[in-house]
Amino acid sequence: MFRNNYDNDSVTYSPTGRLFQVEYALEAIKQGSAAVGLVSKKDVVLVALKRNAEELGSYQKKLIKVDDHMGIALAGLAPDARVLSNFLRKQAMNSKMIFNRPLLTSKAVYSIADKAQENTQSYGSRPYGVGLLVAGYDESGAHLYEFQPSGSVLEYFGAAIGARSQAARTYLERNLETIRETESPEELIVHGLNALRDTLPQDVELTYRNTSVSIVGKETKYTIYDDEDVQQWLDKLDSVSNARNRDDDDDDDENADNEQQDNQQDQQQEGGDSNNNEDRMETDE
Amino acid sequence: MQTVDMQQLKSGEVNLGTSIMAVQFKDGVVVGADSRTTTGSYIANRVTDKLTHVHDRIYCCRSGSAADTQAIADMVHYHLQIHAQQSGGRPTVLTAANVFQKLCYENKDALSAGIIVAGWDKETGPSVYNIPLGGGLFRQPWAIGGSGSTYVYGYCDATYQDGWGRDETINFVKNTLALAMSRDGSSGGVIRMCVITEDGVERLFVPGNELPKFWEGEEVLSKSSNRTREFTDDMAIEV
Amino acid sequence: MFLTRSEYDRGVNTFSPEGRLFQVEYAIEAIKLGSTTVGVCTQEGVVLAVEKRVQSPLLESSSIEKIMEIDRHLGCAMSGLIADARTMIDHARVTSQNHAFTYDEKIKVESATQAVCDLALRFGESVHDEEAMMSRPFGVALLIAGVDENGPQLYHTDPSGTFVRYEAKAVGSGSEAAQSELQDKWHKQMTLKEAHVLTLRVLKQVMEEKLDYHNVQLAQVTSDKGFEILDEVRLKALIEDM
Amino acid sequence: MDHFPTSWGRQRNDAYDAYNTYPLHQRPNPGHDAFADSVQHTQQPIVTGTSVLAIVYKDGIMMAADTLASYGSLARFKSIQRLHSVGTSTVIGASGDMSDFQYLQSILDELIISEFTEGDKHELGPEEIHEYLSRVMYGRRSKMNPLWNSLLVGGKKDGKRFLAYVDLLGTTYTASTLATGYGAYIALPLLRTAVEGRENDLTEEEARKILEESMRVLYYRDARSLDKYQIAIVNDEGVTISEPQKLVTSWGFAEGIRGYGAQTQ
Amino acid sequence: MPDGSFAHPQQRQFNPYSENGGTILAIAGADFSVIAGDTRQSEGYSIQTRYAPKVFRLTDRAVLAVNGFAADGNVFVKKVKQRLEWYRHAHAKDMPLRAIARMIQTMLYAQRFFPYYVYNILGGIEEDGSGAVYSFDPVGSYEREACRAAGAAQSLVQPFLDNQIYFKNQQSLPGQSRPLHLPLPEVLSIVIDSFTSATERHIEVGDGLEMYVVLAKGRSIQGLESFRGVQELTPNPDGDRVFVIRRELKKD
Amino acid sequence: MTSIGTGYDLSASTYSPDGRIFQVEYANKAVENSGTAIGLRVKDGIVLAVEKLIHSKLLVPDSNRRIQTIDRSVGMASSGLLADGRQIANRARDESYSYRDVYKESPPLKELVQRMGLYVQAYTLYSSVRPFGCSTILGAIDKSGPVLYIIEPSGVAYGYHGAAVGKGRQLAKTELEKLKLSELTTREAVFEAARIIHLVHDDAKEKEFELEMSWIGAETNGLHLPVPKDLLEEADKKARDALEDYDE
Repeated sequence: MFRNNYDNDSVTYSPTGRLFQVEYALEAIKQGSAAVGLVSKKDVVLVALKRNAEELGSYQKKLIKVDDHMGIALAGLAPDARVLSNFLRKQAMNSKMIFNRPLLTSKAVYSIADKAQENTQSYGSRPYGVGLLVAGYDESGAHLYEFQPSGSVLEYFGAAIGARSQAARTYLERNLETIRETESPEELIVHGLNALRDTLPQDVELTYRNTSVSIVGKETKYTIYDDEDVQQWLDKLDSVSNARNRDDDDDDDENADNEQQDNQQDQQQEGGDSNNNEDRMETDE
Repeated sequence: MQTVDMQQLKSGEVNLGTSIMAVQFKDGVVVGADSRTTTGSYIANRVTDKLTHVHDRIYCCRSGSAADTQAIADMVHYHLQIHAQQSGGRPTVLTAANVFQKLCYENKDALSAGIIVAGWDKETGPSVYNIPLGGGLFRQPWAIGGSGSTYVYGYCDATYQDGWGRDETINFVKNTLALAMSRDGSSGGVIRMCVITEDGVERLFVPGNELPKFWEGEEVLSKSSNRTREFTDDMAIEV
Repeated sequence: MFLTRSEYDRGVNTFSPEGRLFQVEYAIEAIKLGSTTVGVCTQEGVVLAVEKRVQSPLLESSSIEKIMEIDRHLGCAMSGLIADARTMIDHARVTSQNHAFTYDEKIKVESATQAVCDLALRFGESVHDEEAMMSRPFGVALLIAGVDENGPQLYHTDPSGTFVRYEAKAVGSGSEAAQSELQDKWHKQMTLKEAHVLTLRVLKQVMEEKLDYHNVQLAQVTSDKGFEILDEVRLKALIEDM
Repeated sequence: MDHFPTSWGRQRNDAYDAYNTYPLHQRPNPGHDAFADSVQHTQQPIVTGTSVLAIVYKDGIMMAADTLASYGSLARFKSIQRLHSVGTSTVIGASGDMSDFQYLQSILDELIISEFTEGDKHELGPEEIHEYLSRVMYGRRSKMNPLWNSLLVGGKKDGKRFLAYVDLLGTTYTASTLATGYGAYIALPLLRTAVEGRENDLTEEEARKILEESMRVLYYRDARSLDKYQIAIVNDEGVTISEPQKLVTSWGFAEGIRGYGAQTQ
Repeated sequence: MPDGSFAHPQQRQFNPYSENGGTILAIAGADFSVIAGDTRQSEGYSIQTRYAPKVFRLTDRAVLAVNGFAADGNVFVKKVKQRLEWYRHAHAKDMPLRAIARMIQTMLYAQRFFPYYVYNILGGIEEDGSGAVYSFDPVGSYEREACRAAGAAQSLVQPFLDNQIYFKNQQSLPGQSRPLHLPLPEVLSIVIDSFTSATERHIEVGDGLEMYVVLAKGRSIQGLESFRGVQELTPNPDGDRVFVIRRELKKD
Repeated sequence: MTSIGTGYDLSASTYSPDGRIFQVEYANKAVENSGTAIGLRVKDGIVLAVEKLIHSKLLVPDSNRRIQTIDRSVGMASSGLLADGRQIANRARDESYSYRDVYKESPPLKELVQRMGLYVQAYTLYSSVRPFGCSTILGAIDKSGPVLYIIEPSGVAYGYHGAAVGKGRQLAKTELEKLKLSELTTREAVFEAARIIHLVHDDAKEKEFELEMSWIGAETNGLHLPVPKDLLEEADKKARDALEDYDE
């Protein structure tokens, strides 16, 4: 790749007004395995694909609880997600200590957005290398936000981050109306898993070991399902492997085959594969 | 290290045992004060000027520790100068009062200061603010302060009326201060007043020998020496 | 100014166009230069084994400490820049003792591991408004073995601050061959004794020198005896059994 | 807990050990309660307001306070407001030091502004304001620099009525009738008799009457009170603080009273 | 001051403590624990409120009763709860009872020179399934016991418990052994008797009684069925369970 | 782009030989490429409007607001790096607070803008930071009436009757100039603002967009509030219709 002078740090603009270090940080998210989030009127679901680097190793955590009413899914540098989730936990506890109220989801995400922005404007620090989906249920209802290292935070009805997440977004867009009207939390989870399934490389299936499911809603405290507990949800799917038509796949999949060999060096990205996606650092919307 | 006995120092402190006052009227405010400064019962200065300029149309009257109140007034003056430069206009009396209040409140443990701020500004016209010990802020049509003030609350309540013009107001201030000075040992000397209006600040002066005269008491007993004492010492006191 | 900025002089906090952190990648490389270290987890306990490279006959081999105790129920083996591990193990020890002091219980293996990993990223991210502690990432990988209420566990940490739980793991220069050997031989019902033998076999396979009790060290963590480094006698016996 | 049985069964603040059985040298100092000690000197209230009363009624809560700020026994400022609205669903009433109350008003106003500028449409309700005030008051007492006030916090948000107390020590409690200062001794029994058990039935008019009557009794019996007062109401429509009103008082019965004993003329 | 002399502003000492009355107690059974407190909050002769809870559920197996200076008590409980939450985040499990006890000690002792003026009694189920009670003094000295009373009426209740739980001053009949732990219904009636009599004899006790019952995992609710108004606080009947029983006390 | 490769364009603390600071110019580029924001100062109020580009239909409509509130009666719209815009808004709130802390009243907008100008300018001085990648419109009603300012990445801040930043600013300015701003009411200005945003939006090149507006005036009690939904929809519809007529 062309080496340019403008990508060494986060305090230098390129002649077209871009910040390469921030854009590279966005790339780190795509190194991570996929996570999908979606919202109905009263529930938010986060599902994610876990990776393990080697056969004898455990799968990397993708979902983190922040409070009884809030949780996050991550893609990218897991240690950065830990820093951010700990920060969110503190914010949530502070809110309870000072006002005795659960932290609003919007306040939560903007607090990390502001933190992230500072890392994009000073020399010596780097942008966070992780993207988050933040799910929360508060007094204004169910919310799902996507957080990016650029400090951008956007609220979605459905969102997906990580490797081949475009496929999940396509699923969500196609089923947006049904998802919005979904009454039962179970159905919402199934939609989430369907979307997640679309991100799978050809030779991988959703299993209870590599899939994490979580939900938070009006009647549900934030709950994570891992390992054996996931099977009940997988049982509700018509298929656990990626059945979508390869032809209308708008992602480039050639990298998927490299996954195994990439994994060794990708451990810092909680497992990895890379693809080049459409996003650039958002200057807008 | 040498230790400093604060109480010792405090007792030598110069105090404005004082009578101060400010009254608003239609076109402006009148501020007034006596001129006595004491150290204990010694009159350190009998012609003090206790009316302190803080901005073009804003004055304050100070009571309490002379050093504390001067320091505060200087700091407020500084703030208001900067404020005026930055905003390109005169600060309001409220702004001045707020700065005084902030300083008095945040340092209440260390200060003894009772301050009246008064003046004229474009937004509200004339106004008077009282910042007593403790650092609260209260807006009043008239305000009195200092040790002499306690003797004249009744007089002010009985006399003050809304809608006065300049001269009636000046008279009210003059009379009130004269009465306070006559009963309070810590107040005395001359009366200094300022009339602050949109047009400017006018200084007024009443020399100590030309103060308004009121009932000055007469020794009744010496005139009719045969009267018996009517009261016993241990009567119930109704305060 | 711009002259000093070449691609060979990137800051520790610089992303590559693919979204990787150069310095962390390089630190992970550093570990591949280290001596081989192996850990195996069984239902009876965890075994750690290291190769000691005795570079000179003048060197006192017993002074090479590559397996250390963190707490009574926690041990740790390392590979890479050994000196870097000191800070991390010190932190783990203090964390473990603090936990015991505050909660009157043993710290969980995962919690201790997490504590070490929290330290790892402190070269870049300043946590809780603290200044970053280090100018570069640690160049060491740890295998942390311990027993708690969840049974015997083995964790691997790397310079990025990521940790993974393993049934059996090899790190260091011989790790690739060693790991595939472990993958072949490890099974769920393995006894502690079998694990001893397996680790030694794996080491033997990847070591250049002939394996003897001078140039390997073996430790185990079990629920009844906690952490212990096997003494010369037991080690000799094991090597003979092998 | 107290592990020394010999001190059981005695009155508080009187941990005098006649038997000298305590093994620890720092244990009781005769007539001296370690917790009653204060660590350092601090300021005292100067310009003060007296009682605040509040009750819960059918549609919300109602609060009353007179408009006097005293300076010792001097009735110094006769028309100050001691009831303050915070946001659109909360009102607080303060007794104690008025400069500290003004400070509290300013930090609460800042809080409301910062909530407003967040633009997330969330508004702090009375419970949250009370919790926040409790943290502030307790925090300051723990610095041995208290805000010298007793405060009542009342409001109604999302159909829920709320009424609570917090003071300079950070002590908090909630009840359907509350009173600070002198009111806790004189007015509270009256309020409890009138309100307890009828919280969901009392109309606004009845509630107003109850408070007015209590304010009148307080005016008769509290030497730091004034016959001019304000009433704050929080109901579904939000906060209303009335203009100052005069108490109607009766003294006519006194005309015929003579002397203190046998005197008849 | 009203005379306007500023020379010697009087200095008043500020006492950062108060005492808000009330009483708490806890009794450990073999596989359960009962933690109770009245709900009156007072200062001097004034009843501030008739309902201010003094007993708090911390986890599915731990309940804390706090008595003394109410402001300190509330803040302390809040801080304990936040520590428990953080522990749950950090260690992915609820803090065991014994660990909570030690943590409370360290939290109290950390304020050794500006103590929380609170008497804590912690009750619940240990990791081994046994009922336990821990009692604390304001600066953190703590001890595991079979029963403990604290607060305003401690001097009235503790001797009664000594007699009823520890069988102090009771002559046992020959050949009759004393039970180490009493059954649940008996414990509950001792608790109720303790509070009704303390209400009679102590002005700061009364208004309402809250009794929390913690049952070890797998224990039947035997002993609770006969009580009216038992409310379960735990969502899951398979683990340890917490119940609360509320009773009125005299309000005079 | 003569700047590229000279090495003089890598740091905000470096002048080029012809006296330019390229990093500041590059920061302006970040602004020039993003959604338009405009502000109207009319006889009795302020209206702010932004063209919020919608890159996905999964985004929650009416959420993700780009107009922010700084003080009770101060609003802010920015164009450029959104996260930078939030940073500036946070700082502006802090500045407002610190002014209120001393003077117990909110700062006049002029004063606030001066302080913000200093802040933004400070980021053009050092190599350890970068200039802000956003231009900010600040609007308020203060003692002097309605006021409107733009703060640029360089820290320069001027007052305006009508302000426009972002991609469509040239066209928007032309349209603003045609209006008799000092004679419009705030309500009328809402419709004009909607029309201009619709006009400058380039349907051919751009993704969908959402119109977001806020106002300050008598109808809001002097508070900075979002334009009420019904009025917003009315203005939006009217602007669409007008545009269609225009096209025909």
